[in-house]
Amino acid sequence: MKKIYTTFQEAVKEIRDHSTVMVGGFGLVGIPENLILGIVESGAKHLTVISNNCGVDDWGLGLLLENKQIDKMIGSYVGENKEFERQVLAGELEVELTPQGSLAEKIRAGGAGIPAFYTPAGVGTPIAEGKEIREFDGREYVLEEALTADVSLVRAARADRFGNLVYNKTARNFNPEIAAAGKVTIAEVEELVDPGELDGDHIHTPGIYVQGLIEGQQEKRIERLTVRQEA
Amino acid sequence: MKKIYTTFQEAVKEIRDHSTVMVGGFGLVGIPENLILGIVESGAKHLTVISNNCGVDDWGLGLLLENKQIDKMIGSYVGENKEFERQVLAGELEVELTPQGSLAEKIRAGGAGIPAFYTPAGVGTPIAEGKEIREFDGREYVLEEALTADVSLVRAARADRFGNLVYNKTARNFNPEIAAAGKVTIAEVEELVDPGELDGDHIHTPGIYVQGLIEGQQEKRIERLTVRQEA
Amino acid sequence: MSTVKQDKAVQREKIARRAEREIESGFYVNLGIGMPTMVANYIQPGKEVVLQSENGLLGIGPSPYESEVDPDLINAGKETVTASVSGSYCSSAESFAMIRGEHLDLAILGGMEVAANGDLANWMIPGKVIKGMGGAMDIVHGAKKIVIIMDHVSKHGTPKILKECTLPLTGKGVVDRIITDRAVIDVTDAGLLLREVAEGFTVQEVIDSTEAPLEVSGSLKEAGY
Amino acid sequence: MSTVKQDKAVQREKIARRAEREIESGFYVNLGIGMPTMVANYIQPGKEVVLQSENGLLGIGPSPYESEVDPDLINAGKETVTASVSGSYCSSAESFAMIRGEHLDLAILGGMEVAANGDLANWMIPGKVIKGMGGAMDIVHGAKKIVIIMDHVSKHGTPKILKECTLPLTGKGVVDRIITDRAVIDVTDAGLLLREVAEGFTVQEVIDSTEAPLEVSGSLKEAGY
Repeated sequence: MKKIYTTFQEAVKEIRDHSTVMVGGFGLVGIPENLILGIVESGAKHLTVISNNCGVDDWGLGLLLENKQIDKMIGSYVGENKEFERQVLAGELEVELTPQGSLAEKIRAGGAGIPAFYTPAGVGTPIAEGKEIREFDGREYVLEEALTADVSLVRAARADRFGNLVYNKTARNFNPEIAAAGKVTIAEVEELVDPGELDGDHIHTPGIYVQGLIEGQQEKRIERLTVRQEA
Repeated sequence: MKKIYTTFQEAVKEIRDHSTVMVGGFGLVGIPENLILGIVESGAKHLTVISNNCGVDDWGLGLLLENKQIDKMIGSYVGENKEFERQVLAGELEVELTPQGSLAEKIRAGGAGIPAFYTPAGVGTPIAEGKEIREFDGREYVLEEALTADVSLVRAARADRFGNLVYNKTARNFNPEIAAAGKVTIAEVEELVDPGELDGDHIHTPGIYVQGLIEGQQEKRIERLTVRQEA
Repeated sequence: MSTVKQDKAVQREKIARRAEREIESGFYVNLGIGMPTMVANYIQPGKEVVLQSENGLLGIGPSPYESEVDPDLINAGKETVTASVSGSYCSSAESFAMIRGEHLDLAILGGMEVAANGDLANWMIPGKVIKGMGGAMDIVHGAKKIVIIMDHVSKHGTPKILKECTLPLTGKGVVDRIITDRAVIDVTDAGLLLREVAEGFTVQEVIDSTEAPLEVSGSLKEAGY
Repeated sequence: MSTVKQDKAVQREKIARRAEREIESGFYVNLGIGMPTMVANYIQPGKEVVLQSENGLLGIGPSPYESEVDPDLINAGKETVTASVSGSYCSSAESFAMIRGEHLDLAILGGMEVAANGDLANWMIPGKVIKGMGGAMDIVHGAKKIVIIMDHVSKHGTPKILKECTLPLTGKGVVDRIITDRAVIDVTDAGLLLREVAEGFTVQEVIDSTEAPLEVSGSLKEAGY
């Protein structure tokens, strides 16, 4: 049985000044909303954050930026955030841009004990500068190294007390790889269900990757509501 | 909608002399029983077969051995098969033993466009001979290259006509990675269900990896029946 | 709407409709953010096409009715979408495994510059704020065919199809075909090959508005779209 | 059953029971095929342990009743099993990602030879038919602690804990602890450390039947099991 937290601040207590933190989500979808608020409350500073995006100005990881808790951000797309831009230009924030697929694979590698792998993404671009380029079967590839974190924060739709997680639709995104790549992984879940309720064939993240759980009410802000008219 | 075959011999028609074929399964669990029989009937020879095991003497890939259709076998454990032993000693069969985890990861890499990766498995053993050894963070790793196949054969419990596959319990094993690593992938399925019956959150192999489907009645031979007494 | 804006919309639709013709029935396709996403609106009925979204959705359906909106279901442009009946979800690493492994038949992406050798630049302009490449650098290596759709010239009237890219690259030698408001051009080992000219343009006009040398195809289609 | 066979069974049970004490509540554990699998039979009630099987099962339950047998549900030794209430299934690549990523707390494996520096040989004997290493070469790098259980000496009475392995290695410097019918020995940076001696054996007998030099722990436990 995993540790079940009752406050978000307690759930993120392993995140300290200078910690490396991975956070699941794509845009605002699938982010552990309340765990991020927990970091804001904790005040932990000089963080290195690894996440595909960095939230928006007033929600998600954007709140940590606003609070100047992040020293370095590793992600693939950070264009939704004006404060991000300001801090980069002011030299307050270091940013390491990584192709999205390489980012996902680097995180997977971190959880999977693969120290490095070759990928075609980025060959011949600024991203490959300073990295080893190697030919396989007549094609060039760049060597990318694994990423891990002191603490990983993910969000799931359902979980049991063994830490087994199930995600909903595209809220899965980076969460499974991030759950596996953290030395400590805390999952914010919409619903904690009884043992045996989750089908073993349907588990997305097995409990071995999860050290703590907490239930959280989600706002689930929509960035770009796009609808069609009822017929 | 994918091609739905009605005979197993037609389903394996892309397997020709000198083809490289990957076959799912662990022991006899999760093997595409009838597709293997289809290869026996086809008589395709000089095959390179990539599979964790090589069946038993009278079932699974053992049938291809008996029929002398295999020139080379890449797997991790081949100890259940006397004919295998005989052919290796007689120099009729080439065998390339690969640590099980490296085999699974080499196949995954093949399907995932990763030409090579580093792993600790095999460092300092005969497996690493002739391969690059490299240090990351003070630890040694060996470079392993990806595996792909002309044709991949897998077995699933359920499928829809879009090629989405769902596996049952430990019959999943190598099947998802093998499905992704074949230029052509044919799935033998226990049950073909109507479109929409499979939940998008529960698909193990998305249809993009599957080119053809066929329904097959499974024998599901048990290698080591182990039971406990009813109380 | 001003005439200029209207013209712009008409032009974008023209490009999107022409790009749609690249899609064959049975194809798995990734459409980039922006104009490429529009291509989905023009897919001919009867074509069975599976659209992939790199955030982990294989089988994008139409936009949801208001009552169907699920905040957990978006495309890579962060727009709410639905899933098709064949739709399945996967993690980001699996999604890019699918892309990098060249399981997609086609990707249609936007471009800032394309060079004669197939180099593509579409992710950053030095001096402007960096937003990031997202999945573009993976996708350009990850489909059997890469089609770039863009305006033939910049808003200042300067060519965007160049001898060499001036902007930082997204990928080296990755483009197979360029579709603009003026022309369809293939990247070949021998350089750029002009395959079609759009209605309202002459071959000479296309050549004049292209910095890179253009070979004219023997089977050139004029007023092709 | 002959006395020799009976003794053998008693000895295996003794080793398995001692190995069980390596397992702490909350641990995720991989048990190798053969004698290591037996350890599961002795796990103390009250310990919450999750057993992993590298063919893609996290959470092995007891053997099935005849009526429960599912031919699709086996362990890595190809025996029919059940899944525990927390059980989940995954593919082989995911299973070894879990192993290689050092998410398991402990692996208990069999051994043919262990060397003073922690080298392990347990997969092939030159000249005999090669069966293959299965998952052993991955697992020895894949758990936070690697415990090898084996007979202290071969059936010919020769030591199996050696200065250097003579058989082809499974892994280099991978063993943390050795548990035999005679002793519990740790592999340390300074060499082998004798921690416990089994009932019925003296320290000298253990030293005499071990080729590699043994340092005797200051807190040595005699008649430890």
